[in-house]
Amino acid sequence: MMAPVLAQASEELLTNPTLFHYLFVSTIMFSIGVIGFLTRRNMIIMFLCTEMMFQAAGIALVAFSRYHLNHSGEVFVIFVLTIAAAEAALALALVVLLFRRRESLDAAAWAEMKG
Amino acid sequence: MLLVLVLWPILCSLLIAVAPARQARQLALGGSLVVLALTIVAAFMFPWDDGASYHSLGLDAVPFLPSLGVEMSFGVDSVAMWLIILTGFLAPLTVWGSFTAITERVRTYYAWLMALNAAMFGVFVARDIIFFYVSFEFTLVPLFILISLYGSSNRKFAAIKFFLFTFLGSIIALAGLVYVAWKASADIEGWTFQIAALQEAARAMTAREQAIVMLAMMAGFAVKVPLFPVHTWLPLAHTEAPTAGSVILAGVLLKLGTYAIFRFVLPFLPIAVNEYAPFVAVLSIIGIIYAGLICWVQTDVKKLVAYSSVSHLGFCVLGMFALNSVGAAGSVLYMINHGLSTGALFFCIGFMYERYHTRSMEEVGGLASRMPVWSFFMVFFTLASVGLPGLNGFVSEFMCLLGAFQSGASDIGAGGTVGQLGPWYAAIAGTGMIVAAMYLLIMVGKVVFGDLREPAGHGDDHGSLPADLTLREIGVLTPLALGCLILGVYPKPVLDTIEAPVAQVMAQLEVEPETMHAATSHDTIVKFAMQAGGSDND
Amino acid sequence: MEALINPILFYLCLVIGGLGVSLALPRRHVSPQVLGAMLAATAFGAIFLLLGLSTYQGNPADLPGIYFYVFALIAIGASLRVISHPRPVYSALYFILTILSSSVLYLMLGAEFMAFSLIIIYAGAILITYLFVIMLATQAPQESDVGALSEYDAFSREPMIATCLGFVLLAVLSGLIATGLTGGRHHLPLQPAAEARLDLTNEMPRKVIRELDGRGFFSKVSYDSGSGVPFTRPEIADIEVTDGVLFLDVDDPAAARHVMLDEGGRITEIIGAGAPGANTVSGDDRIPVRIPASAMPSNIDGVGYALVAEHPMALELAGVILLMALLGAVVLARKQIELTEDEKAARARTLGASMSGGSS
Amino acid sequence: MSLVGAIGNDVLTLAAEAASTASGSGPGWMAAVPLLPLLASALCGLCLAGRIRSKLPAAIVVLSIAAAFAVTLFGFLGRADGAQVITIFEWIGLSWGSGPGETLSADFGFYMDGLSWLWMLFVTGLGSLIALYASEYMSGDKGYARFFAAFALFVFAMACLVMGDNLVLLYLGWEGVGLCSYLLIGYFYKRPAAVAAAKKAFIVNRIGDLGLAIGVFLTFVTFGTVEYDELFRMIDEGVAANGQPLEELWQTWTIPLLLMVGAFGKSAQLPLYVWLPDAMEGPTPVSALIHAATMVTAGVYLVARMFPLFVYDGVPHYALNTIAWVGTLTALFSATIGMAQFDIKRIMAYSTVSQLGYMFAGLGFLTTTGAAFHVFTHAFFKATLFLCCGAVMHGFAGQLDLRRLSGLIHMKGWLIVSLAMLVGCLNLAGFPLITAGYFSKDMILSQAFTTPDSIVPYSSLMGWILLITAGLTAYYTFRVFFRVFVGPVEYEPGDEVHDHGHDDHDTHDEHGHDHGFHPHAPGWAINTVLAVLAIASFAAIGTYFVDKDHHGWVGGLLHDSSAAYHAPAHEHHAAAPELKHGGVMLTAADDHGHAADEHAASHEAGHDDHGGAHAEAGTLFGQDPHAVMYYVSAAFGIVGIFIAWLLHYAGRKTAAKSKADLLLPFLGPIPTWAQNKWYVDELYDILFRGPLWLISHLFHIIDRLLVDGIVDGVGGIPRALARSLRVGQSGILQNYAVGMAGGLGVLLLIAWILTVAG
Repeated sequence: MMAPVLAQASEELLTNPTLFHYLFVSTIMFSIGVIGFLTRRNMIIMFLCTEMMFQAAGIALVAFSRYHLNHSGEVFVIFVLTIAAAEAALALALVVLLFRRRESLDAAAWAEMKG
Repeated sequence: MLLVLVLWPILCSLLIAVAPARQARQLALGGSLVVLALTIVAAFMFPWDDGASYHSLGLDAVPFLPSLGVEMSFGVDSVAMWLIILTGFLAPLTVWGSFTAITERVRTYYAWLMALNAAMFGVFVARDIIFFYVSFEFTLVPLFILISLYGSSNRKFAAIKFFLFTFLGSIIALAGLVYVAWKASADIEGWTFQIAALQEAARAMTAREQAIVMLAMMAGFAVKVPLFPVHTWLPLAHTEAPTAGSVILAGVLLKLGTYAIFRFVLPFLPIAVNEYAPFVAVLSIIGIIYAGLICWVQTDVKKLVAYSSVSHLGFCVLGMFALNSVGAAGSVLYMINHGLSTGALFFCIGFMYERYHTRSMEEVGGLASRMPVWSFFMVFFTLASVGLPGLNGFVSEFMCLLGAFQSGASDIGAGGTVGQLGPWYAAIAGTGMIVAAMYLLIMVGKVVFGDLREPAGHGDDHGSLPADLTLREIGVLTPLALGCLILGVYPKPVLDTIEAPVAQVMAQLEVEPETMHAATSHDTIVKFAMQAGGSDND
Repeated sequence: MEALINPILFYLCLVIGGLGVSLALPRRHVSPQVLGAMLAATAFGAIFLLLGLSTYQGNPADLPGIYFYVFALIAIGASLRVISHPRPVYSALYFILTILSSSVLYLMLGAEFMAFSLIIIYAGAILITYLFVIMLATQAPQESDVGALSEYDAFSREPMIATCLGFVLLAVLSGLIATGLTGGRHHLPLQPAAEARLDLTNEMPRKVIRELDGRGFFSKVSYDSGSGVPFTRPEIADIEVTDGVLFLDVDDPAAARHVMLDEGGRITEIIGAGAPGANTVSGDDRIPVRIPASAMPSNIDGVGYALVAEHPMALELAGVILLMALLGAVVLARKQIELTEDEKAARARTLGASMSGGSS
Repeated sequence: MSLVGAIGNDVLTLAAEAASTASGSGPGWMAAVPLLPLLASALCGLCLAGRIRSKLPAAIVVLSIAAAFAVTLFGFLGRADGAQVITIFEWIGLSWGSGPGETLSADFGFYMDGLSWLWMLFVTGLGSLIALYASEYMSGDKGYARFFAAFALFVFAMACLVMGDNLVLLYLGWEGVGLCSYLLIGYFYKRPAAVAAAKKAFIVNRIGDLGLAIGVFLTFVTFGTVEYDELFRMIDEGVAANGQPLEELWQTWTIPLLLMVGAFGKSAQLPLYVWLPDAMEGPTPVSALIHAATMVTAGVYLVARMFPLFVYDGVPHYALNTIAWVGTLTALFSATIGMAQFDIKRIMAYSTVSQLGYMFAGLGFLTTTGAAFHVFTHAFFKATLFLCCGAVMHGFAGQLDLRRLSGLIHMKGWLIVSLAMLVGCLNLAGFPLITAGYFSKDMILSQAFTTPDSIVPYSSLMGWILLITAGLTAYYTFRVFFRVFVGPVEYEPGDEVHDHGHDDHDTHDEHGHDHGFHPHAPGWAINTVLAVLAIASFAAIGTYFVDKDHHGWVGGLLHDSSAAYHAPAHEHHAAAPELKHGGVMLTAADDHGHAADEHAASHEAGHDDHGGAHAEAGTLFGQDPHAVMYYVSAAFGIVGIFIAWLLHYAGRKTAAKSKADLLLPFLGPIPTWAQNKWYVDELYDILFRGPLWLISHLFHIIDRLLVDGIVDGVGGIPRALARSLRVGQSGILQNYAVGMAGGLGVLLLIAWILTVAG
């Protein structure tokens, strides 16, 4: 019973933000994620930043879903969550592995691909 | 029938690939003999009286991607038929000739050899450019593998260079062909890749378009031929390739280039061809003399013959760009003749190499006393290659030069014809005859005659091989020698039958530029495309 | 774009915001993080203020919902802190804050299910994993400097370039969204979420039936709403749900209609009741009945339906991906080579040597 | 070679069929003339493959060539007047229209007129004799069958050359004889000199062949045909219409010049003569047949055959003048070399070149009869000379140095050889009255003085040069004879005991090495052939005195052929009645090669006013050259012989030394130069071979470095590009991410700009 009530409330109180508002929030979050990914050296933070970009995408998806009045966007967020979870599992396993090898979380410690 | 001709070698190839390695040789020989038989059957089915038009000898086309208008359509005229006969003729010989040379990875070898045959047949029977181009390019794959697996010391580099060089050229040629196809498909729904439709479209193009398309096509086909500045892959590939690879390379693969020029460049782009014929001719003349002179300083016999191929095909291209019947017929004849004589020379060198494991004229020489039979064949084919009258090389070389001479000489006398070249071209190219005599006789003089010279440790011991040729090797060379002789003494069957298609192509070259622009050939394109689409019915 | 926000001001704010973000990132020596944070906050606040003002067109009712701005700013602020906090643990915690505020935004968008699952999955599961790994993969601090940061946490790589890039991306993206996607419409109001769900009723008649059954819709006996006189309900042969309307198929429509009117809409509300000859006009002997609000599909219904009915393949694939990730994580985390301590030491020495050799 | 046999049989049947269906124009069985030798060649090939070591190949070849001779003789006796065209089968045929000149047709067919009959008679006749000689000469050699296969093939090719009814078939024969020459010169393939000589012969010939080929092309392009029949008809029509074969001028001189180059190559004239002396590396029968009697005269044949192109309306243009000069100079030049040589076979080779020069000079002086007659007589006596040299070589294990042999006539079994040699030498030296060579040379010499300068400029100057050359010829000829065949008996064996492999019958044991060496006197076959040839050399005089109307039998034959010289029409105001003579011929066929004693009597109708022409023509000592020449040339010949006698016979005690050596100090370096052939080979090396060799190497380097370098360079571009891009590949994850994000930004920016713009 909680959800419909909240939904109702949100509809009544907060109809004003347009799609653009949400997309703008999403964009800012995404850009911050990009900045973080590019600039932080800790691999875990970098992954956190990718999660943040996922999150930004999620906001946009849900906003579009609402705008178009169907649920596909939300479904996509579920998939994004799935991927995020899978990524967290794998990436963190990798981080642990790498950390074991070099005793460091610095992304620059792994520059074997240098041409 | 033509489909069978293409499919059978593929089938053989697959069979060899899965059969036990012990039986690969027998299978390959049997399969290639069937190829020969099929070729002969096709030759008998072919209506030689009507050599100028295309006959499918059975199934016309197999739809492939109907939505894109792509279908494998078949058809040969007498020129293609002769080249098919040449290919089929060489097929068992190449297999038989490699029995002792190839002892490892036998299955791979013969399987790819058969696949190569299929690809070559594909080129000659194709009546649409997709099928043509796929076959044209597919020839690279088997040869690449043959060279890179079974070649000599520098085989990897040679294979890669051969592949990339010719591939790059063909890609450019494809661009030209596709441009024409695009033009041809402008007024119909979907696409057409039929050569007949494309021809109409190409002929309707402006002079400028034709020039660009010709440049693109020549970029691909000239590399294959190979014409002067883009020939350097050939000596390397020849030197490194196994014997059968060299034979097929010289025998048929180089002809794909000249055949494609004959089939596409000449009838498609009459304005550009007429405009740039002197330029191409100059390139081929440079090739004739330049490659000939380079031959002179070679010490590697195989490289020498490879360079001589460059020189010889210069005559072929020269004849073709004489743009008259004599030149073109000579050129077509040259394709067949060069395939026989140079292919045989490569066989001879291969047999020598199997015994001495060197191709250097410094190390081996005077073999006449050690290998008289081999020497006989070597001298015979060398003389055929020199263009001695009575052997095959002469007629075609003579006609190519005569064609170049006649070309554009109609003001001189009754024997002159249309064309853009002239006596000077033939006169300068003719010096190539002298150069050819020089280097080939020097080679024979060193290798065959003179004092016996053998590399150290190679006295009478050639492994399992006797000093002179075995019956098998004689059996490989004899049909080639017979072919050389018959075509030299009596080339009339070939000349008679290629007269009509050559005349047709020549007639297509004589279109006036003004009339070409005036006539909108869109209707014809549509007509052709519709015919092509509905060709299953007829 | 002009209709939404003044571009010059917008870009000016972006520049300031960018400057603030770049200052807020951890740096080696002097790290004016507070200043940067303030700058960034000012800039983003100004942008949102401008956005809000642009939406305001004189009608106070049009003032944007305050919750959106509050939580949007919280989300952005927290995400800024994620990338600027030198300690990974705090970063992760701030990320949880980001997620929480985003889930509020989800709620405002009517995606209740996603909002809660986001909190459960992200904040509850994934981020906890992150925290574990952060704990696991941090060198044990020495006694002497407990508060010391790792070298790779203490300062960031090329913060200016990264920030520039990020804000250029931001400017371009938002410009593109503002200009391109609006297609001339400056306001993209979000419709009431309930409208979307009417068609879903077609797909889930059982829910409607269950709800109606709970109200005694299918009982044989009913009673008059006014007098309380019981009477027999007509037997319903069949029902059909079409776009939020329930059609009843009865033997005697007139009688049934009468009965249902008598009930006074307690159980069902006949659409178009009172209109004379409502059902004769249509010539339809079915009775259209409004579906009760409680029987309308909820957000979860919608998401579930979309997930299962519209994207089953993707769902399967997601499952496979998760399984693969599971296996992958197992394989990766497994210890590859069993080494004795001595061997490890030797290996570590050679590794160190090769690293120092490689880095030079 | 078995294949050759099979083909030969096929062709023979084909020919037989063709012959049975041949319509009218000539007997199809003439095909046997070329095809019998071809068949023989194929059979020899079979013998070679079958490793038959008997004399079977020789028998086959001798019989087949003799049969070909018989067929030729039979056909000759039964020939019709004028030219006969015999088509055997179609060889090359291609047409691209129906108009004139739009068909290239070259049949395997024969064009038989006096010229071809004459040539075929001595080719097959001499061929069978020399084959017989070779059957003994070559006996015991390992390559016996190979030799005869090539020998018979040569006769086939020569027959194609001479009998062919079109220029392409002539070209086939032309190259074919070149091939056989190549194979036979290089017969002793283990000897590097032989291989080199063979190569040289072929390549130098190829230079001439190119000229010929282009000449053929130009002929075809100009006239639209390569068949003699039609060609001559068109030339005659052209001459009738324009006064020259063509309206345009440049081809009228270009075609003959090109053909001339071909003729010079094959007949070893001045710039291209260098191969012939070297060709003596081949077995002597080959030298006799190919390099003296037949093949080298192909050039003369070509010019004579295409004579209507060289002379129109009785006036030669400068191709023929060039021929005259080149012939004259070649005669002198090679005579000077011949004087200084010591190898008797080489002397004979230079004399051949010299005599060929005479023939060309004869052609240049418009006496085709003289040239052909000289060809004819020369064929016999030069064959005799060569075969004698061969016998000497055979008997003395390859010894040919005249300083190491002497007095052969006194040795047992060498009488016939010596006498035959004497006959040959007398002929070559032009000993008066009793030798055919005297008459044939005379015919040319007197014509040199007869021909007016207005027709052939400076002809008398050339005549004097040729006269002097005749003296030189007599000198060096008899130098050989006096040094080798008479005088004190002395000999040294050569070094080729093994090459001939004297392992047959009884002579084997007698031949040791230097010690205990006994000369191997020639057997019956050699002696018979020499005797027959010597007699034939004399008998050839007879042909000079038959058919007086045309100055000898040869003249009679040529009168019937394309080589007939037509006197200038403008000098004969009575040309009109001559038009009907022979139908196509403008003026009466005649030679100016008159002999003095028949001078007054033998002129045919329409030439009665030749007095005027002769007044214009040159004189010698104020007399009619024809009359005077007998004495003058006899004098030169006898003086030459006398000097030879003086220097090389009189008082000579040893083989190595003679009085001629006393003269050496007075001559300075000239004898050395002459002995070294005036360094022409070296000059050619420097002028042609060297630069060409350098260019070849240059090209090779260019090909490897520049052309291939560009190719590899193009291939290297991606590599270089990759190397420069490699810098960006830092391996650091975030740098890649920057690229990604930046790329995304740029893409979006573009999209935005496009959106705003659109």
